[in-house]
Amino acid sequence: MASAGVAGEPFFALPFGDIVNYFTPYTAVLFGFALLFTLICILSRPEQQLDVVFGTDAYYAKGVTGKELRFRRFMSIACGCATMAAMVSGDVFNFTLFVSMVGVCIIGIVAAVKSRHVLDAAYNYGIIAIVATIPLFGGAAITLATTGTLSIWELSAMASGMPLIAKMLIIVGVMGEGIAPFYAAKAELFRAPGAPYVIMIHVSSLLMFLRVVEILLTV
Amino acid sequence: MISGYIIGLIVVFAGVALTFSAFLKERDDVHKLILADLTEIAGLAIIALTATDLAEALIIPGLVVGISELLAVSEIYLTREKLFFQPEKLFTIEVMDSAPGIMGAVLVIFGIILSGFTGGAVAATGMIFYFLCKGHKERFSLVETVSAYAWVLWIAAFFTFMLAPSYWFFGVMMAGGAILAKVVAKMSLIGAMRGESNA
Amino acid sequence: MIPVLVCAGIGLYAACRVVLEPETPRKLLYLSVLNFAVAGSIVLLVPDIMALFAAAAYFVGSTLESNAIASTWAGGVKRT
Amino acid sequence: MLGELVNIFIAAVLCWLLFIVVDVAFGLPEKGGVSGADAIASSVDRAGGDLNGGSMMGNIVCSPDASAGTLLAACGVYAAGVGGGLTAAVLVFIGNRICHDPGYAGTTGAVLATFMVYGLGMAGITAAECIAGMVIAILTIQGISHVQASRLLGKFWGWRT
Amino acid sequence: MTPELILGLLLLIVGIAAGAYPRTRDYLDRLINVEIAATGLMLVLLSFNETISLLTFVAVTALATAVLIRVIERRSGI
Amino acid sequence: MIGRLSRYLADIDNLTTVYAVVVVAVAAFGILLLVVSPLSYEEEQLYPKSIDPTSPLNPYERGGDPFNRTEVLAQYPENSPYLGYVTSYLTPLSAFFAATSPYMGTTILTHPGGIIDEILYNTRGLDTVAETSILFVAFAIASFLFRREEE
Amino acid sequence: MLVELVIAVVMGLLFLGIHRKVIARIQGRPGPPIWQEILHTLKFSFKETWVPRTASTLLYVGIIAVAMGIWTAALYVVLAGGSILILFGIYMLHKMVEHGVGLSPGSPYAKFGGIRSVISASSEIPLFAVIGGIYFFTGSLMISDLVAYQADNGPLLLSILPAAIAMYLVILSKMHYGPFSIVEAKEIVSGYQTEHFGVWRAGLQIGDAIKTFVLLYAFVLIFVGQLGPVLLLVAMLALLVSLSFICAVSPMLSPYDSVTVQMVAICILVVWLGVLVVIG
Amino acid sequence: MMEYIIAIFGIIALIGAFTTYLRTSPFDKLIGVAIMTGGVIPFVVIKGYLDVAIVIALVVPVTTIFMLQASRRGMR
Repeated sequence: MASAGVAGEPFFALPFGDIVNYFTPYTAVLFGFALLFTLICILSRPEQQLDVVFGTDAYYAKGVTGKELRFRRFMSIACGCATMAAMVSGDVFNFTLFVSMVGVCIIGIVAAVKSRHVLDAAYNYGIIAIVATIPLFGGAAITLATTGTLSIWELSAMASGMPLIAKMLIIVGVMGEGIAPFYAAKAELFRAPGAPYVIMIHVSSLLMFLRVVEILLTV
Repeated sequence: MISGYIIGLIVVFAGVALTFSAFLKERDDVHKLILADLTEIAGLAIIALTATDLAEALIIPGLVVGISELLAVSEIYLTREKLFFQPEKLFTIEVMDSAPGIMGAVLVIFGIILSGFTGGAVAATGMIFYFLCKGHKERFSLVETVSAYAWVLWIAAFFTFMLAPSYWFFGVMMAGGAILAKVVAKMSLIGAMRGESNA
Repeated sequence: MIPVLVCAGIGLYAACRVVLEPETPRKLLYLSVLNFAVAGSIVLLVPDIMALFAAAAYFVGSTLESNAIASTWAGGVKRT
Repeated sequence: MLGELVNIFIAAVLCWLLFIVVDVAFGLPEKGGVSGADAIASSVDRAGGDLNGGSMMGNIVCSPDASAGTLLAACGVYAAGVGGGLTAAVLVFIGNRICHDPGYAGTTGAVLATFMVYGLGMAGITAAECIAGMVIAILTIQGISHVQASRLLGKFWGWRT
Repeated sequence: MTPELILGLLLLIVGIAAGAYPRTRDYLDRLINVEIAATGLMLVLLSFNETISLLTFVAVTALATAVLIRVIERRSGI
Repeated sequence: MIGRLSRYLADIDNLTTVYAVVVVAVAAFGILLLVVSPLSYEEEQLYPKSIDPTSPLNPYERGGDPFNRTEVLAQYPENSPYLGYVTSYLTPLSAFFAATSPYMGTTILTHPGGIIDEILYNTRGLDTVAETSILFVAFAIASFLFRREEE
Repeated sequence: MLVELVIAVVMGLLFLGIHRKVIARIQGRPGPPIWQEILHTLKFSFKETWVPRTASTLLYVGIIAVAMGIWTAALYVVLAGGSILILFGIYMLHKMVEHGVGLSPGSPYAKFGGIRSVISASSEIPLFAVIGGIYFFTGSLMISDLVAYQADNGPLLLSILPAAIAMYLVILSKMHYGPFSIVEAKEIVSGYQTEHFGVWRAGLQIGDAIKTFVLLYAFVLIFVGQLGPVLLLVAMLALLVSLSFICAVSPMLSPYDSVTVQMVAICILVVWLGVLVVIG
Repeated sequence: MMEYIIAIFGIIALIGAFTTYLRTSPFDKLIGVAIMTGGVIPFVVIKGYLDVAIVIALVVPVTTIFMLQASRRGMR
């Protein structure tokens, strides 16, 4: 069972075959937060972004409407679902899969924006998201090969646990999908209109990071 | 005594380092995309070295993630650069008239026999080859709808396994068929997206 | 075992000739020898009807490949 | 050991004769079937060979002709007897369709070769040796000297017309 | 260490070197070099008898090629 | 110095470079670690492979009769009450292949049934859900962009 | 339970007032009275309030509840001796409040605040290495365990100084007028809070107050240990005054520089901690 | 005997790989890929996975044709 020192006792487990999702106080808090923001995404209408035309007093409103609105809402809901699943996942590989799914969804949230600047950031972020899957899956695979299991419960009960190199790989992977020194792309992505959806980008990567810290301290 | 696993791992790590070192100097966006494809290969090798059935079950999701991200990012690239024009059909070779039918049929039939994601990928290769050579006007939304329903079917199959395990047989058939349909539909649209306008 | 060795040896020879040949279309001639050699070895290595299919698939596939390369090199069919 | 090598040599000669005869009879040297075959022919021609011989070599590269038929028929007989040989003929036909070729030479060659290999089996030369022989036979045409081979083939074509 | 594994790792590293540092800066050049690495991985998978993954990988490589070719084609404007 | 560093990090075009530096460093460290103190390969794996070259189902022969259980080493067997049923099942078509030729193992076991389907659909079904969802999402992005440019 | 909450709010607002006062005095200004922030909050609560027409309504309003909710939760976590991982989780989630508040009104000024908050987020990630260090030294992350550990082994402040400095930096980056507070910098009007006024602003103030209180309290608990009420208050005040001093004398850094400085500083601390781990 | 055969095909595959790397014309490179495939397929066959060999043999030309589509501009 997960050690109580890091995230509290697990109080509820949801098994899907070999993949057991569990809720500790910590993961439950994160799950709740992801759920809250997903609900906001579903229910809220996007804001109308006002832009000042430089050098004049004029300003205009950029709205998010029609097809684009529906598409981006769908993407942010998918992103929220993936985040929720990653929060409670009790399996290393499953976690990495959901992290990559968050990466794809983040690209999707801003892909519909027509601004070249935002698309440029999305493209660079996308490249990072692709290559970040290598450290992620690599870390999970090395864990499997050297310990013979992927379940976080089993790993935390083990004396040796996850090898150092696997931990490093996973953290580098999550860094790539998420934040850390690669904030430039995120900041540019944030310039896109559509507040509830854009915020989902950061909600998911922050939560992802919080979760991976817990995993790495546990195993 | 150093085992084969360690040797393999060292070689693959060297490969990963080598691929990423190419990123250091690369400024061209398309080159970056191709390099990302290359890194996928190096990454899969790490999983492959584990050599159990489970490792194999992990490679397949890894492959899917790679190809789907590649698809999305390449499309973003095209949108960003506004490269919308259709390539003109200036050029053909004889085999492009004769081969696609038979090769496509063989691959698709084999893919249907295989079923699951593997079969979907094989059949999709056949379909893309066909569309690429013949050029095809396609009902885009119809195919998308089919694949969306296939996705729903697969989710239903998953819950069959989890909630009513005694119907496992039903679940296997549904899952295999649904993923096949889904993957074929999605991937073959690449071929359609490449070809002539489907307006 | 002698026939397989003969086939493999010829394959190696053909591969070397392909590498040494400077002109693209004539590389394809040597390549076809390699195809013959490999297709032969496939069947000789596994005497089964499936091997026949494999050999045929390989042979047809590589012939198609050569055909495509040669035709593209020649500039394809000029359409009006 | 030595006997095996002699058998391979005999098989090579017989296969060589068979596929040359069939190919020439079906007019392969006349012109290239596809643009790629023409390109190869002109390349051989430029190197000092014969254009018709080059066309035939190009056609061998670009689609399964009688030589491929012979090889696959030998493979078929080796794997599954006469039935295998006829299966191979069907496969060669399909291959021809894929490669934009009418496909009469290959199929005819495969059918004839099936019976020849079967007959040679009676005479003590196994199908495996026939496969090796066929590979040697194709080597002599495509793999030693293009110039000489194309001139030789051109001469055969000259006899026919 | 079976011969397939050795050959596979060799091809993998050669292919990665080729893909990472191609001789010309042509897109196609690099893309074809990637194929070498793919063949190497194919052999690695083969040496561990992971044939279903092998099948999937072969097909997916072809799909990825199609996707990338589409980008290259439009990029170079043919 | 700090100003230059922060300007460099702030440029999105340098993102891949920065990431590549990190990964190369980690990989180099990994090689070093592996050479100095090699990891040991754990022999007790889940879902181990057993190769039986003579079986027509090679390399996926895991035993068992159709509609019956076979032994599969899963992580939490108690969560999958029908574990082993999929592994041992062969569709009629696959049974026909298996009886016909010993060289069709992969085809047979990729057809519904077999150990990989057991893992992918049953014990680790959530992986496949995630995987297909990723494909779904990625494709939705691509087709949305594609169709928008058509209009 | 409610009593603690009220105390935390009042104390937090008071702390903010003291913060302003100290800065003003150091800079040779008279400064506002220390209960100014309490009055502010009360005043805002009774002002006329509406939602801007361009705003995304639900997010605009909901984010206030989130701001108050997460810090209330953090308060109870600290009081109950819960995991500091949860505390830091909530600290990170506060970023979301800044983004939400900044992006939801649709105003470009607020948006700049939100974007800066994204930039600054990356500097706090390495902190988790610090948490790892604490975990390595004490074997637990529950605050109650840490308190017990310090009762036995003396304050952690001395044994793992780098971790303490790192947390100090974290608190500093959240104080107003500090060198790292790019999010609330005055050059972008009121930063992310620009478009929230009236009751909404009062809510944000309350959240801020609880945040200040919780962070100071947690610092004392984690690195000094359990103290009596008076001593605790003194320790928190001392901490606050030292923070105000730094805020008063240091210049504001440009956004990207601020992040880089923080990151470099924390990386140095992490290396230091690593050295400690290796020696220990 | 078998080891010689394996060695020969391994060498063929390596020759193909290096040709692919060292040539610069796309046609020559694709011919290199074809040589490499020819060297690799016997390995699959020796292991006894003939169905896999069939698929590889069919998919590789398809990939080549995809690539040729992009190389048509650079005809000589």
